[in-house]
Order: sequence, then C-alpha cells, then structure tokens
Amino acid sequence: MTAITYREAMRQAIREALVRDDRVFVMGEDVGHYGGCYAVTLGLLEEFGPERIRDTPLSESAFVGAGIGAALGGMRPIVEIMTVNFSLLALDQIMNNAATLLYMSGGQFNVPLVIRMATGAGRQVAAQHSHSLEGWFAHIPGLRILAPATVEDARGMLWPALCDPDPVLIFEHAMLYNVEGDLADEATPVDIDKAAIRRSGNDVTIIAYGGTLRTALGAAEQLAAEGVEAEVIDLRCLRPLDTPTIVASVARTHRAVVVDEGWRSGSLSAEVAARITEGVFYDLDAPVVRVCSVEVPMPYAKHLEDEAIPQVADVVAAVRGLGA
Amino acid sequence: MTAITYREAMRQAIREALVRDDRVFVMGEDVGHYGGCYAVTLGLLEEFGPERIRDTPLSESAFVGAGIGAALGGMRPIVEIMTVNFSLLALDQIMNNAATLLYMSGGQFNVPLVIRMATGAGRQVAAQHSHSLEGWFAHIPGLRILAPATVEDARGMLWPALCDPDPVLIFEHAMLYNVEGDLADEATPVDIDKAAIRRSGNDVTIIAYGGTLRTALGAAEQLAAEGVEAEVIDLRCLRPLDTPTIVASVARTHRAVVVDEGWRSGSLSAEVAARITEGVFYDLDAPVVRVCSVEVPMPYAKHLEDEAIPQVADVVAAVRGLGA
Amino acid sequence: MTKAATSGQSGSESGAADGDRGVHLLREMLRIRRFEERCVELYSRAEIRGFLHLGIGEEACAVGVMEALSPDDAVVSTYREHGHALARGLSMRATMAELEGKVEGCSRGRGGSMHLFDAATRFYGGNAIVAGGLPLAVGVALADHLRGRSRVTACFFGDGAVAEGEFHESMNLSELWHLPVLFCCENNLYAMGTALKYTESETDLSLKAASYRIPARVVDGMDVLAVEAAAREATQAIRAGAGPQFLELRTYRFRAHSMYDPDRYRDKAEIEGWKERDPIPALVAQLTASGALGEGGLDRLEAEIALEVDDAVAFAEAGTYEPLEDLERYVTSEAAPQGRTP
Amino acid sequence: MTKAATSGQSGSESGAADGDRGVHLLREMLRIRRFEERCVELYSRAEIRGFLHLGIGEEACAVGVMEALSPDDAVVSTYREHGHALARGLSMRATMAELEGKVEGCSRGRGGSMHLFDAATRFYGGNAIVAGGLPLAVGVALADHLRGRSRVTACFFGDGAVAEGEFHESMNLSELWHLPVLFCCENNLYAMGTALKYTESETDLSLKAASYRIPARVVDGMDVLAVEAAAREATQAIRAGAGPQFLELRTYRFRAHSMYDPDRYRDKAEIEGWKERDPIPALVAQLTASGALGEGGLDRLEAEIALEVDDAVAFAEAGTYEPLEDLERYVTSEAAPQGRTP
Ligand SMILES: Cc1ncc(C[n+]2csc(CCOP(=O)(O)OP(=O)(O)O)c2C)c(N)n1
Ligand SMILES: Cc1ncc(C[n+]2csc(CCOP(=O)(O)OP(=O)(O)O)c2C)c(N)n1
Ligand SMILES: [Mg+2]
Ligand SMILES: [Mg+2]
Repeated sequence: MTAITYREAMRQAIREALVRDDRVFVMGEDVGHYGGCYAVTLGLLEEFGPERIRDTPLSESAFVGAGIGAALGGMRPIVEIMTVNFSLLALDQIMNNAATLLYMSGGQFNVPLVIRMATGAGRQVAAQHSHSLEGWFAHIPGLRILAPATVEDARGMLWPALCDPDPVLIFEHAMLYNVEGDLADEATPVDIDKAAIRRSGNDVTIIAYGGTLRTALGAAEQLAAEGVEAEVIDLRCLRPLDTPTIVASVARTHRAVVVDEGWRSGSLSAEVAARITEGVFYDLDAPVVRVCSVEVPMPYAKHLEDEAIPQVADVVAAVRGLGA
Repeated sequence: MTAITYREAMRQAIREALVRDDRVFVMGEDVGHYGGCYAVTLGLLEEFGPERIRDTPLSESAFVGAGIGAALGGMRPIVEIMTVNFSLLALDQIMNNAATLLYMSGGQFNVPLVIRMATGAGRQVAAQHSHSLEGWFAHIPGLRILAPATVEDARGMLWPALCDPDPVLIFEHAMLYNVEGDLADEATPVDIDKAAIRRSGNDVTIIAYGGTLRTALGAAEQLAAEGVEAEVIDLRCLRPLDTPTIVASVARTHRAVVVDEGWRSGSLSAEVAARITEGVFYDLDAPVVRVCSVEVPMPYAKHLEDEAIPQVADVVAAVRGLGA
Repeated sequence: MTKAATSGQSGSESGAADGDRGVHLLREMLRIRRFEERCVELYSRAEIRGFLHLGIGEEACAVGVMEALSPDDAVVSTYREHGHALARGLSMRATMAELEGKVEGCSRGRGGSMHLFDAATRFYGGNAIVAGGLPLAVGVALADHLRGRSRVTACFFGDGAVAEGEFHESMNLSELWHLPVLFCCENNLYAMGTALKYTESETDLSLKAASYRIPARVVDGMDVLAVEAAAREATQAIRAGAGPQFLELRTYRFRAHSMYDPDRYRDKAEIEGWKERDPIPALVAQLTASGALGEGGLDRLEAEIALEVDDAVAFAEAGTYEPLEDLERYVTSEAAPQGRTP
Repeated sequence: MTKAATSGQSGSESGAADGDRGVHLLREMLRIRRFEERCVELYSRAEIRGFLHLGIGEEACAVGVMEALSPDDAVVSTYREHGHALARGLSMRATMAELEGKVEGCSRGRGGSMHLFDAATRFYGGNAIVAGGLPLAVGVALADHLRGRSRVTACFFGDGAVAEGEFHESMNLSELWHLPVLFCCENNLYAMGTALKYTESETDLSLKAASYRIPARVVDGMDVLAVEAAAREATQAIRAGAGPQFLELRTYRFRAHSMYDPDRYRDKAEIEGWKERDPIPALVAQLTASGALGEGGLDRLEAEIALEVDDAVAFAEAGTYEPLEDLERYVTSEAAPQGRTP
C-alpha cells in the first residue's frame, strides 16, 4: 500500500495507458507545456512527446470532435476538457456525434473515446466555474458516465474506460485532486458497471458519488456516534445506473437519502429517487430525501458557497428528519 | 371564436409584440427571407423590415449571445433557434450568460430575453433533429421554461414572457404547428406561472406538457370509455414547476402517471415524480409511473420512431397497470 | 504552391475529357441525377419521409472530388449527401433502401436521407448538424497522421457552414497540426433561404482559408473536369505533406433546399441562369463533340442507369423493416468489452 | 481607412504626452499596478480567494483604450479585468470589496475577481468563459444600433480567445450588421501555459480581422500613448459609421497566468526582456524628460495612490458579508412583472 493523491493516481492511470497501448494519446488545453490545469498530466509531455500529449487551442468543440474522429480512425484518445463548465461548448459533438454515431450508422461506427473533465464547486471560483453537470450527461443514451470518488477508482477506472468500445466520460471532482488515499501496489482495473457499498449499515441508505461521497461518509460517521448505522453507496457509474445495488440496499434499510451537488431540480438525484421509488415503493418508510445544491449560480464568497452546496450537517439533518 | 393553427397563433403573438413595443425584434436563422423554418415568421419581414426581422448567419452561439447583449442594452429580443437540437451550440451563452448575469452581478443586470425553439420527434427526421431537451433547460436556475401545448397558450404566452424581466425559453413541439384550435377573438395573456388542469377526474392524475398533452388527453378519453376518470395536468411552465397544483391533484387521485417525450433517465419526468413522492408520499397508492421515450437516438424509420416515443396506448397501459 | 494561401480559378481550365474517363464521370453524375429524381417521386408517394435534401445541379462537385480519392481515403459529409455517397461507391440499393427506412439500408433504416453511413468505403456520414462534420474530419485525419498512413479525409460542407464556429476551429486545428484534410466547400450561394451576402461579411470564402494559412482553390463547381483537376492537385499536395487544402466549389442547387421549402427567396431568372450551366448537358456536349460519346451513347447510358435505379427501388421495396425488438440495439456496442482489452 | 482591413503599426508613433493628460495616464496605470500588487499580498494572506488573474505589465492596454471611450459607451471584459474595471471608473473600494467577497463589492461579493460588474459605468463584466463576452458585446452594440444611439462597445479578450468559434461568429456578425464594436485583443502571447504558436496556424491575428473585412490596427500594447491614439482613431471611425474595428494590442503579462500557475512554460529571459518595456517606467521617463512630471511629482502620485489603495483595503475589510438569507436573491429579478408590461 502506498499513500498517493487522487491527482497522482489519475496521472499513473494515464501514464500506464500510454505505455500499454500506442493508440492512446492525450489531447486538451494546457495538457502539455503547462502540465494540465490541475497538474494531472504534469511530466507526460516530457516523457511521451508532443504527438501523444497534444496541447490544443481553446476550441472545445473542435478538439472534442477531433477526438471522436480519431477514435473512428482507430485511435484511443483521452480528451481532457479543463472542467465541465467548458464542456457546454462541446455538447453538440458529444451528443450528436460521440453518443449517436454507432446507433445512427446501424452499428457500423463505434467511438472508443474517453473524455475526462473536472467538475464541482468548493474553490470559490464562482458562477461560471463551479457547475456539476454530470447528471446532464447521464441523460444521454450511448454514453457511459463515470465518477471516481476514491484514489482506487481514479487509478483503476481509466483502463476499463479505454477498453470500452463506446464513449466514456470521466468526471473528477476538483476538490478531490489533493486528497490522499492508500493504493494497493499492484493496481488492478475496477468494475465500471457497478456501484460500490462504501460503508454497510441497516438504518438508512445514503447514496452519493464523486465529490459528495466524502460528505456522505462524514455524515455516516457522525450518525454512527448517535447509534444510526447508515449504508453508504457510491454510485461510481452514473450511466448506466446500477439500480439493483441501490434498490437492494433500500429494500433493507427502508429509507434513503441522495446527496448530489447538482442543482436540485432535474438533477441526477431525481432519477435516483424515482428509481428507488419505482423499485421498492412498498418497502419505503418515507419518501426518498434529496440533499442537493441550492439552485443558484455559485457565488464567490465562501460563506455563500458553503451554504449553497451539500454539507455533512445537511445530510445528518436529512437522515434525522427521516426518523432513522 | 376562430379556428386557427398553433403556427398562426404563434405568429399573431409575435406580430402583436412587434406592434406593441418597438424594443421587440426577431432574430434567428431564416426568420426573414425564408419565413421561418416552420413558417412561423412568414410575412413579418415584409411587414416590419430587416432591422426588426433579422436573418442571422448559422452562428447559434453568437446570435443567442447577441440577443443577451441586446437585452442588456434595453431591447426585448425574440431569438429563434430553429430547433432545440441546435441549441446545444448556444448552451454556454444560455447557461453562463443569460441565466447567470443577474445573480453574478449582484442584481444589476437582468436579461429580458425570449428564446423560442421547436422541440420533439414525430417527423422522421432522425437522431440529430428529434431531441426533447426542455427538461435539461428546466434544470438551470435563472430561466423560465414554457411549453405551450394549446393554441391559446401559443397565442398568449409570448407577451407575458416578454414582460418577464428575466430570460424565458419557449419550447414549441414541432408536431403542434399544424394543429388547429379555437381561439377567443379577444386574445388575452395567459398566466405563465401555473399549470393547467385540462381535464378533471378523480381516479388518476396524468401529467404531461407540450407535445405529450395530446397523448395524455387521448389516453384519458379512452380510459373514460372504460370508466376510469383521469385528471390531466398540462405543466405549461417547466421551470419553475407549479408543484402545488400537481401535488393537490395527486393527493386526491392517489395515483399519477407522467408522460414525457424526453429520454427516461434524467428526464423532467423524474423531477415531477420525485416532487410528487416528496409531497404526497403517504397519499400514494402506488409509485408514480413514468411514460417516456425509449433511450435511443431517434431512428428514422416510422415504425421505430413510433415505438420510441410515448403513445396513447402506452399511457393507457400505464394507468391500467396502476389498477386505477 | 506556397504555404501561404493562394486562390484563383486554379484548375478551372478543365481541358478536354479524354474518352472513357469522361464517360465515366458523366455516368456518375447521371446516376446521381436520376437517383434523386426518383427520390422526388418516391417522396411524393410518401415512400420516403423526413427531410430530403437534393443535390440536383451540384453533381459535379461530388463526382469530381471522389475521382481524386483512393479507396482508403475517408469522406465526411452533410445531410445533402446522396451524391457524395453514390459517387463514393455506396451501392444504390443500400442507399435507396435507407431512404425507404428498410433494414437493408446502409444505416439499417435508422438514418434516412440525412444519415448515410458505410464502413466499407470509409463514408463517415451523413451529418445533419451544419458544420458538425468538420471536427470529425479533422480527427479522422489526425488518426491517419498519428499512424503514419498516407490517407486523405475529404470533408464536405456548404457555404452556410462557414459561419459556424466549428468551421473556424477546425480550419485552425487542421493547419496547426498539418493534417491531411481536404475541405470541400460547396458554395451554392444559399444556406436554406438565406443568401451568402446575408451570412458573411466577406463573401469570398477563399480568403477565410488564407487567414489560417490554408491553400485555397476556387473552382467552377458546374464543371466536373475542373473539380476533378483541382481535387487532384489538392490531394496530391496533401499526400506530399502540404497539410490541409481548401476547395471552394462554386455551384448551385436547382431545386429547393428541402421538400418542405417553397423556394420563395430565389429569383426565377437566377435559377434559370444557373440551369444553363447544368454540368450534365455541358459534359454531354463536350463528349459528343470529342466523339467519346458516340451515336446513341447517351441513350445507352441512360438506359443502364434507369435499370440501376429501378433495381434499387425494387430492392428497397422488397426490403424489410427492422424488427421492433431491435430498437435498442447499437445504442452501445454489442461486443461487450471482452476481458477489457482495447 | 478603407473598408478592407488594414494593418500595420498604426498609431504607434505615440508622440509626446502633453502635460496633464500624460500624468493622468500614468496615474491610471499606477493605480492598477499598485492595486494588483496589493491583491497579491491579500491573496497570500487568504483575504482573496478563488482564481486571481493579474494584468501587471498590461496596464497600458486598459488605460489607453478607456481614454478613448465616453461615459455612455460600454465595456465587456474577461476574467483578467481589474485594470479594465479601474480604468473604466469602477471605484477601487467596490472593486477591492468584491475581491474580498463583501456585500459592498461591485457584485455584492458574488462575483469575485473574475466577475466585476457595474451598471453605472456600463461595465458588463467580468466573463470567465474565454470568448464568452464577444457575442454579448455584439448584442450590446446591436441595441445601440437599433436605438440609433451613437455609442461604442469595447470588448476585451486575449490571444487565446481567437481560437474559439465564438470569436469567428462574433467578428462576422458585427461586420455583417455593421455594429459599433471595438474589439480589443490583448495579445500577451500565451493562453494560460500555451504559446500562441501552439494555438494559431496564423499567428498574425490582424489577418483574421481582414477575413471579415474588419479594419485592424496592430498596436504596441506597452505604450499607453500608442494604445490611446489607436483607440481614438478606431472609436472615431466607429462613431463615423465605419462599423467594427479591431485592435491587436501586443502586450505581455509579467506574472503567471493565475496564482495557481508555477509559470513553467516561459523563458526567464523572455520575461525579463518584456519587463524592460514596462509601460510605467517608460511613461515616467517620457514625462520627466518633457517636464510634465516635475521634481517629486512621481512620489506625490505614488503617495496619493498608496492612500487610495489603503483606503480601498480598509473599506473592504470593514465590509460585511451578504446575509445567508439572501443566498437566493437575484436568481430572478425582484421586481415581479407588475401587470406584465415590459
Ligand atoms: C447547427 C445547425 N443549424 C441549423 C440547421 C438547419 N439547417 C439545415 S441545412 C441549413 C442550411 C445550410 O446551408 P449550407 O451550409 O450552405 O448547405 P446547403 O444546404 O446549401 O447545401 C440549415 C440552416 C442545422 N441543420 N444545423
Ligand atoms: C471556454 C474556456 N476554456 C478554457 C478556459 C480556461 N482558461 C481560462 S483563461 C485561459 C487562457 C486564455 O488565454 P487568453 O485568451 O490569451 O487570455 P489571457 O489569460 O492571456 O489574458 C484558459 C485556457 C476558460 N476559462 N474558458
Ligand atoms: Mg449552401
Ligand atoms: Mg493571452
């Protein structure tokens, strides 16, 4: 076991992929000379050269589209969009080409592309840099959406994502990059189809992913001190959702709280709540509770930002409100 | 009362706005010389001239952004995006500028802009022209999202939308343009805050909007013949959602079906189902049922397209499944 | 040709068509023309639905460019792509079956007129988002560049696409990375109902290419030999490592934008004027004069093509519909990641 | 100047600064410089957080352009906009309070460094999406055009923004509709850590303007008098009805892209070379030589400015935080549509 940061785990995963498969290359803004806006790709330009670590112009639509084209042409591109905020500029390419080409061509053209991007708030970077839009992407048929919340997942999800014949989007919560965790020395790929139970319990199920997993675990710990044993599920894969794992847990605990940093209305939490209700309605003691971001463009001031995003206390309060 | 088409109702509404307020102008692709891709703006160029009926280049991001800027500059632009499919190219402007400027500027700069666009499937125009993404837009704080489903609403929603100091997006289902309806000779503005109960009933609540309202009403009629009285709610305003009206109905009927042409996972139907469950969980006889589009990029062939989108029979079956 | 952009009527003195090749080009244009004329009939009989965009009048562009491509080159096209598809070698049968929504169609009937695809000929669609294909073409070319394959990716788009940001981003990226893309701008003067002068502040589109340092050729798109000559020059330059090249093909569509379009925005005289430059009669005249097209030669060609079109329609009509159970096939790949090796 | 784009070091012979005006320009640049230097301190004391982008070295661009604007002109800026804001007339107090997240800030503390707004000076932000402000500026100018108001909208952006599709779309639209936009490209040779040569196939940005028929001026962005002269020419042309104008301001940021940036990608010698062209000492020397800045004049200026900065910091520190109850204010307008009259 070695303690490494999430950032470093991600970098190791990229490095491994570049070494293992010469069809893999990295492309995005500032991935090369700058070393990546979150320093994830630092040092890779020096090791792999500018053909495989390609700095792009500020042209989100064109370089994402070029990634799709390169995948069609037999490559295995890892495209980095600095953050999900800028992915809006590339959404047409992602939805109308990446997600659609296989179906529309009657099965002829699959798109083995990986797009990575940072997501989420917490750094006081205000309204245009703090979105959590992964729930939107989880709406699009044809995509797989991953949200590594741990160092193991940051290390282990990329290779299976590259092995997927279809487009995979990886959302990395920006607050996680500096988080340290223990990693087995022999890194193994992780199962990108399944949610993970991060903590077992019988009193309530707390469902989280990405940046909110730590919030959920923090709440579970606090609740444990009060004698409430929460089960914490890390969704990990936001599309397709691992409904069976979620539903099985709630069937046992009879209560569920979903923690999602997206704006509440129309967030992924609504889908998760709907699936739970559809799946185990008669087992539920109370309606599923959603702890989400307040529906505001993210403010800069720290106290406002803290108030706007889900906190441990909010989750604890939600569970208490369920009478668990 | 006069029978007119939805298209004609929309055109009258635009014409009226142009006449009433000289700050109003129309801008978009082919709104002028062509007459609008759905002929909504036909004849307006001749009547109002090219300064107020502005044909734009194929530059969705720039002309939507220009609409935002013109609104900041005191105008009341009506920007037409041909269909929601192309709005992806303008999403950055819509989310990061239109929806955000007022908040981010601490209340200084509101954006009195109206954006109209067609939405929906049913014309065999396949995967890149058949999206129903209004649910996505309903996720964005700062926007009001309208979906006129009737001739009255097509005629009466635009003026209040233009009077709203903040950005309003109007989604017009493409299958509605040719639909005829009766319109009072003295047109009046409609309440753009409230859902409408389009049919009363006590056995089940069917919730629909835009293109699916007709499907819901068709199902209600068929069910009535079987002795099941369905209440049909037309959401009309997708953001903010009129939760009280929905919840009050379901509290009475104890059963609900949501009909939404969006792809099921992460669609607006999930939010509506979640709100119902949160609001009247203990009054529900069964979980809310969602009738949505199958999660595929829309296929061209008619039989496949029909299979992919919600039909009357699907709604009837859903209600029967509820044992209503 | 220098690195800096050049423009002018390069390749437009088209020289006489030499014999067989001339007849071949004529045949290809006629195949497209007759195919599309049949589409109009089928549309009016509701056998074809959805949006149908015809390239009647523009056949020289498709045929001229495809002549300059090799089998392992790639093509990225638009929603007005029947001509590109047929000239590229998609079978008329599979194309017609697609338009009729049959599972025997080149996209299993899921794509329709706007989304023709064919892996065998590296025909990457059929893209109905204006300018949406350009980044894709850059990427396909990037793959070739990275693998050291000497291939060209031809990318078609209209004058309207030039206003889209993706045009700009793609042009810049392709030249910056020196990628083997042949940009083929079919300038038919209108984007739907909006004339070029209402969409571009600079209507000389070849100047746009210059601002990315991409060499541009302005070509008479009504002259298949001129198009072919320019496309050959351009593909040769690309294969020689000169980076992307830009062709502005000046052409015209004789029919409306789509079957929904009442064509109110164009002058009848303008349309008639362009019809006088119809690339097909022009080539017929040239080939007749040179003797390449002998007595009855045209009639024989027409008869052969009529047979091919009839056969394609018969094939399409005999086709079957994809079973409803298959509706969700190919949303993701069938071959589940086996042992997860890419 | 003809309609077709022209470029060249127009306006770059900056002539001697005449007396008071020169001192005024110096003061404005110094205000920005000292303000931003104080920001660095405050950032290291964690009084300022989030992204902080400094324009140290680029002050001549902001000050020179703003000199050419009238009070009812408009400004659209980027996330590197402290200089634009101060030169435009935002109070240093409100600006500093904003950076400290106080409700007395020009955006109530919701915007921070990247989102300064001020209705009184028509300062439309503070946009952190690269190139996201350009369409907005076109629209603000469109409103003026439609209302027949003789106003200019100055739009700032960096060299990196030129690669974005929105640059292209906005340039085209503004010239097509002949709108009063002054495009001010602050070309500091880098977009974050990526040099211009890695982002543009044609690094002469004034040629881009030419392809939209927009007149361009290449200006020494380290010379405030040159910037002012060029901006005056350009705004005069705009007010005379010549349509949009493009300024390429060649400048350099002396510090890293943001406080997070270790600045690994630039050569120390390059940075030092540009520092020798620091616009502030250059102007000081000129004003001293001409006698406009007399004995002790600079010290007095510095002292005044130090007081202003101190005062702004004191104001900010005495400021209050927006109450949590107000978190959801201004998501939509407070004035509910009364009787729904627009
Ligand atoms: C992004 C986008 N915006 C709008 C449309 C609607 N539309 C389809 S074709 C077309 C005109 C395109 O003109 P041009 O590029 O010149 O090609 P042409 O049809 O003339 O061949 C338009 C506006 C679209 N398909 N995609
Ligand atoms: C659309 C978008 N992509 C990426 C970024 C991240 N980013 C912020 S500033 C910047 C560099 C911009 O460079 P330039 O336009 O030259 O302006 P400068 O910072 O040099 O003033 C980048 C890549 C962003 N804010 N917006
Ligand atoms: Mg055209
Ligand atoms: Mg720069």
